[in-house]
Amino acid sequence: MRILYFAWVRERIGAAEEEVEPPAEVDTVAALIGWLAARSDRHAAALSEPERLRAARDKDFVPLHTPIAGAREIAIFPPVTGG
Amino acid sequence: MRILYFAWVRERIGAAEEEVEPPAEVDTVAALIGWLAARSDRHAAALSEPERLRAARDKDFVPLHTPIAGAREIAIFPPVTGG
Amino acid sequence: MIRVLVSPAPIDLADEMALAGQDGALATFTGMVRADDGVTELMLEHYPGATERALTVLAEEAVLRWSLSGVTIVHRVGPMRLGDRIVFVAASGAHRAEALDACAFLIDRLKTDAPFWKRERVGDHHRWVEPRASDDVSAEKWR
Amino acid sequence: MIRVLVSPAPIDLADEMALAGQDGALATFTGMVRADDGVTELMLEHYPGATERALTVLAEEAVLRWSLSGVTIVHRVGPMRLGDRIVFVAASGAHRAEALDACAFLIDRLKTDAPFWKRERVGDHHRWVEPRASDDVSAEKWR
Repeated sequence: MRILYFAWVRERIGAAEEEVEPPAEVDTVAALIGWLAARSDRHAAALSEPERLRAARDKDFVPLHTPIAGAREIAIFPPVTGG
Repeated sequence: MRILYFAWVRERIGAAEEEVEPPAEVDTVAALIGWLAARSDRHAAALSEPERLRAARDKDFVPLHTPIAGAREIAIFPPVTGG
Repeated sequence: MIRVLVSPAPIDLADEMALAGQDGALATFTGMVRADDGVTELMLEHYPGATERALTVLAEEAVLRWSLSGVTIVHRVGPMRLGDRIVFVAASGAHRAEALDACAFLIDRLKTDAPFWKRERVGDHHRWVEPRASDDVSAEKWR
Repeated sequence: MIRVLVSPAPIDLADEMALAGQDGALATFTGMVRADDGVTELMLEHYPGATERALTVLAEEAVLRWSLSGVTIVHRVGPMRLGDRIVFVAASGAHRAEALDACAFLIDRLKTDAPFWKRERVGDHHRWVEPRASDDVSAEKWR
């Protein structure tokens, strides 16, 4: 599964993307964020406040309780600020 | 007193402006319109339905019951259709 | 900055957009001649002097109601062809909601408050455009 | 006609206005980089692929809600300087109220529904722009 990071999430983690294989019990975007946060101090610094994060599943914006089964790409990022 | 006509009022009268000296009892725009309508058949054709007319006094838009004493220029025209 | 222009010259959008302001948010409205019911030409008559005064009053009212850095009202007069621009209004400021509201205000009120009259040509005939009740309703919103 | 473009190239207003439609009424909104609190540069990051998809969904929603002949959404990405245009949206149609409403809808919803992130440079530092609660309120109006 491909994980993409944007904006300050990307900066804090120090990478724009990574490939991961979460275990089966990591079944939602929220669970995935918790699981990713345990990978390193940098991940923890970026992902420890899920209420500040938003996500997309295969380029569709989704709530954090969305299942990730079958997803090829999950993006994690702060609230958007375009326009 | 200078009278200006615009749009179909101007076309029906056949003139864009004229100088007139209404008598003292012609004291409002509405009275002026009635007085002008009596000047010719063309004036009558243009001015016989005051509810279809609007007016300006010295370039300010005013209701037809506005006094004309002291005015230098009265304009008479249909409702506007710009933009 | 207020810019009011009434002129028979074609409206240059690039120039007007550049003049209209660089302050964060710029909302514009452009009205063009369209082929309603076989219309082939439009003639815009106006009341010289009174028109510019009415448009300036309108621009000043927008500046009083909203926090704006610029207001532009450009209206073409004289003969026009299909697709020609009749009117361009713009409002610029720091915040988009104010620019958008002011822009809608300017065009809604211009329709009822400025001395312009449209005459359409259809084939060999011409006819004066009738005012629309919906224009009065739109202008009334802002009073 | 729907036109969606996400590009690092400067936005050419004259081109965009000409493409945006000739159908009676054209409403546009342009957002520019402004010097808030000493900002000297803006960087726009986005989510390639997802951005274009989100903007297309937005344009299609506008076409479903209002009677329009054209919708344009152009958003610049990458580094920008003061005064540069960040975004241009346009809605054109036969009637001004629909064009004006659709234009406001497009920019209000773009602010909350498309994956862009702004990073400001102030002196030697940079900071990510925080979302504003007022943007959520403006977008909510249209739901």
